[in-house]
Amino acid sequence: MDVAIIDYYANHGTSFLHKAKALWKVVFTALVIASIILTNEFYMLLGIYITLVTIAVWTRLPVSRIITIAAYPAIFALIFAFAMWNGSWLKAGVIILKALTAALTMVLLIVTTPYPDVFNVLRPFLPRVIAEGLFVTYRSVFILLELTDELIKSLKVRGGLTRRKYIRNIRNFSSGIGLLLVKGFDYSEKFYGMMNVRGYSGRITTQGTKTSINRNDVLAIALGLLIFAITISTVIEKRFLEFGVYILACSAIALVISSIYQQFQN
Amino acid sequence: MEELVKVSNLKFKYTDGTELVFDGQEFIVNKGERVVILGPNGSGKSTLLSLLLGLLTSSEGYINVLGVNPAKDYEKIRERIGVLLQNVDLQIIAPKVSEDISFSPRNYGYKQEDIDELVDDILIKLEIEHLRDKVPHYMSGGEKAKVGMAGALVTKPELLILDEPFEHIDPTCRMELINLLNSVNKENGTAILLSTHDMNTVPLIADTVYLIAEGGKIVGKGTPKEIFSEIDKLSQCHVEPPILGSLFSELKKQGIDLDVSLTVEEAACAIASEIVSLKDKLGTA
Amino acid sequence: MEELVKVSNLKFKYTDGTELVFDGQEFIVNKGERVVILGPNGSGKSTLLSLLLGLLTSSEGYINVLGVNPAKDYEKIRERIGVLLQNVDLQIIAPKVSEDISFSPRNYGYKQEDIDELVDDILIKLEIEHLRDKVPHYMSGGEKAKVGMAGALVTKPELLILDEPFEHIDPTCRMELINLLNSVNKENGTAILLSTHDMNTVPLIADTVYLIAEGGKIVGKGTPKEIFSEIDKLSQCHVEPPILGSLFSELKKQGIDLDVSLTVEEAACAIASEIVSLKDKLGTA
Amino acid sequence: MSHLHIPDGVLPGWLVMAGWILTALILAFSIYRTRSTELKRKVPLIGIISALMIVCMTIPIVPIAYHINLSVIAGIILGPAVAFISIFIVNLIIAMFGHGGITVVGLNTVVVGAEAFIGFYLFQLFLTIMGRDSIMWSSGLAAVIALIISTSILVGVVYLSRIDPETVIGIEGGHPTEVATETNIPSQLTKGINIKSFAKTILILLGIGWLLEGIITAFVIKYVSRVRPDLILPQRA
Ligand SMILES: Nc1ncnc2c1ncn2[C@@H]1O[C@H](COP(=O)(O)OP(=O)(O)OP(=O)(O)O)[C@@H](O)[C@H]1O
Ligand SMILES: Nc1ncnc2c1ncn2[C@@H]1O[C@H](COP(=O)(O)OP(=O)(O)OP(=O)(O)O)[C@@H](O)[C@H]1O
Ligand SMILES: [Mg+2]
Ligand SMILES: [Mg+2]
Repeated sequence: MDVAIIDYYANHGTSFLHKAKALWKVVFTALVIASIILTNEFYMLLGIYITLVTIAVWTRLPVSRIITIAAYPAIFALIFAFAMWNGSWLKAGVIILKALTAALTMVLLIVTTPYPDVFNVLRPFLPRVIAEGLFVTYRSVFILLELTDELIKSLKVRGGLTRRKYIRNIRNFSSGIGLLLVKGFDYSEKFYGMMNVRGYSGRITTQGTKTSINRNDVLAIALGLLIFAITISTVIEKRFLEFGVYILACSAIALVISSIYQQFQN
Repeated sequence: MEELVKVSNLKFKYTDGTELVFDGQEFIVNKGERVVILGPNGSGKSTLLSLLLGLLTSSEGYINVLGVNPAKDYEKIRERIGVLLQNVDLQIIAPKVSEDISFSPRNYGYKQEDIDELVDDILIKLEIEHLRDKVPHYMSGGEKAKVGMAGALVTKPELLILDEPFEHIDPTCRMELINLLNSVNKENGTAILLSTHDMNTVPLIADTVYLIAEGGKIVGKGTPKEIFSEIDKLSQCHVEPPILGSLFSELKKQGIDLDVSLTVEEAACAIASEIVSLKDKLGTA
Repeated sequence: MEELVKVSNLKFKYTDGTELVFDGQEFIVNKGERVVILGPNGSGKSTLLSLLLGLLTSSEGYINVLGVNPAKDYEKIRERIGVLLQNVDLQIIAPKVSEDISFSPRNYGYKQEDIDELVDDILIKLEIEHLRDKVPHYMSGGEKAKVGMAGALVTKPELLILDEPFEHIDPTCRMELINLLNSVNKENGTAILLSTHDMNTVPLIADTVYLIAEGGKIVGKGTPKEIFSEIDKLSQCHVEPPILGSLFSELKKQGIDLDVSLTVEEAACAIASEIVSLKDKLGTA
Repeated sequence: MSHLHIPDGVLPGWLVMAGWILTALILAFSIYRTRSTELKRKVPLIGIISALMIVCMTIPIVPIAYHINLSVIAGIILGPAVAFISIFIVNLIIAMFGHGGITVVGLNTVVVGAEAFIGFYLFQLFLTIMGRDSIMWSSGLAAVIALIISTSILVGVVYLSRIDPETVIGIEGGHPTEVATETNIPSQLTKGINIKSFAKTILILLGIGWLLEGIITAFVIKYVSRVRPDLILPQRA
């Protein structure tokens, strides 16, 4: 989970998904997540996963990086799958794919949408402390990342992190975390004080101006609805699952074409 | 003259026991005045500014900012004050430059059109329109300082409070900021209160200088020239006079008594005219 | 002369694509030499120092520090290098001053008696014995700088690398640090490599100055006097000459051509002797 | 990885919902309780502790999934109520970053929140028993025990997921037979999680994590108590 890289992608991308409004991307995400929860079909999940990878290609961000970022929960899913092991590879595959697909959905949202925009959408549903907490946390993360970077440099040049001296290293590292905590606290306190000095009354970002829905928004919603519709139809009517192979094939073809096109563009 | 800020015999104690007492004389900022606070590390400059901003609450003494006690009623006056803190990073709040600059007016409930206009104005004024859509943590120190400044100036405050605004900033950028502050001061009559360690910029930006000694005591007040000619007081406060000040006092020691000038141009003029007049005399002699 | 540091045509690329190329000429620090790096914000000073400390790995070019490639073998030479990074706050790691100063020798596996002796020595040398049992968190900026310096000097390194050590520090304290560095340099023959924005201190601390332009290019090398007389190169790098440099070039413009001197005493002497000699002539004429 | 992030799609819907409801209730209670003690002043602390937890997750100590969690530190410094808010924030954010499931933020918050809760009270208990000088032992032990208990809760949650045979693990839909014929999964194999092997797996995997987290917690709390004791001890007020 490389927060800095993700944030950089979200803020520097140029794709249609970057340009779509946060609200509609959240709707897209919700639709896809709902689909993932509803279906238990390996081929369906694989189809969704491949579709998401295709969309990742469209974001014009480093796809392998995004997939790696989203692969993290697979490790936990693996543990669960292992615990549930009963000889069925397909079942283990379903568990892992569910985790992978859900994670990729979230990561797609977060690499194309600056985090504060996402939480601005959620804001109306959250109590004020949590909304403020989310925000101060976001800023604190970047303050801390910078401090951490410097701290690790200091530890290295002062011999605090030496190969093969594990106990010493853990000890020094813990001191470092303590230092981060104490320094970070001073910083957040100042930051929060400054918010109030600058007149904070609950509006950190601009309220989404009620502009009309644009092309990018429509595309995002359409994609979400498409995935949801296909999934729900297979859940309601099992016979549609016979088309599973075609769905899979379609998504695979889309992925190949998109990749080639993207390659061509570069 | 209207007093925007007045502090006398103010006391403050940090939780670890460090006590600061701002006494000795009153500390006053008048309407439209440019005031600089000088003092060594740890003398309490930042603490004093935090007290003025209602971020800390004094235990004793008199403090008045724009007619109210900031510890209680800062909210009433905050629209009239612009602030730039020592660590700019901690004051850029919103995730995008334009949103950050509009932070204060938005929270004060200005109308959207007015906000847009104010933001445009200030971006143009500071020549940072190209930064409009940037994300703060991807900007350089100098850029951040300018954005912070824009956020402080956007509501056209009567009083600008700046804590070491020139740190981290390379000399070229520093001159730009100084010129900017001076023009804001002249055009809008904004009073400026800032703290700094950089003696050499003081003559360029100060009408009045306050000298603070360790522990917070206010030991001197005057124009830059007055303050910088009291060498003993300065050294008592561990404050070194600016280089040109030292140069002139060194010259005086060597028997050459020129008018103290604190900017390069003035100083060069003073020295040159002395030499030229001597040469002239030599020529005529 | 023995070369402690040698860098040529070094390239480094940050993950976000920012590329720095330290070419133009070789960058060398000799044994016992005091080298200052000057350059505008973002020119790559800190990056270069990080490369020397093995904190970053260059993609191309030659780099050698004390006979090894720091990216690979920094552990072999770390005992011989003392470091003070830009943000002292995060370099003082332990919760007590004496513990922090003994941090490096402890990690290098020194014996406890030796450590105690080294710590005592350095505390005395820097005149900060009174800080021994303090908690660094509550110390003033100047005190922290000194403690950081003590931590860097405690193992008596051959090479001292300092990234903007004078930021945040008041002028008196700055002078103390400069004197300290100079005395360490003289007594132990420690080479000093530092970066700074503060032009006015450069003449006091530098044997050699390297000038870095945006992007990392090394555009100048010379003694302070040499570097500061190349006004056009300086302005190309957004580096302002120190005040006395500007004064002399201003005087030159007005037809008075004196030898450039960059310390107050020398400058005063130069000007005074000019005036006095004129007066003498006038007297004899 | 001293604690397990439940991923999406593993647990049945009713359990996931229960997690959300429980979290919502505890959050409401926490906010209600802390309102009196100046919640506003706590926001910077919440921010920094949450951020620290997130940042520590980005520093892998041992490659791959091993990272520390700091939930007990959060509990000790923030107190259980505020720590719960902070942990909710962390889980929400890391879920957005694809790090744990988004649907199971509720359950994950309950599990990690329990660590903070138990850690806080055990720490206070040990401190009173062993005295103020035992701050390292108290915090370290509190951390280890809290982690063991929270992991047991997790195992319990997973065990619960087997209770309703209709929704076995949510792996197959409502029509097991049809699914089975479609995808050729022999239906007798879909019995859900083997709780014993699950418990064994995570106990082995997490044991080292607990120890590491215990040691780090001890050192960090010791450090903070020496530099900013006010952040730790007057908390009970
Ligand atoms: N949060 C704090 N807790 C305890 N003591 C503090 C705190 N902040 C500052 N101090 C102490 O109060 C004194 C005044 O600090 P202050 O930051 O106001 O000085 P300053 O004049 O701004 O110094 P500088 O020039 O370094 O910015 C110093 O002795 C400092 O150590
Ligand atoms: N971690 C990083 N990731 C990406 N770019 C970076 C990073 N650190 C520095 N840079 C960029 O590299 C360039 C050189 O930075 P560096 O910090 O070395 O400059 P500097 O000369 O030390 O500047 P300053 O005088 O402000 O300290 C800058 O353009 C900066 O934005
Ligand atoms: Mg200050
Ligand atoms: Mg630097």
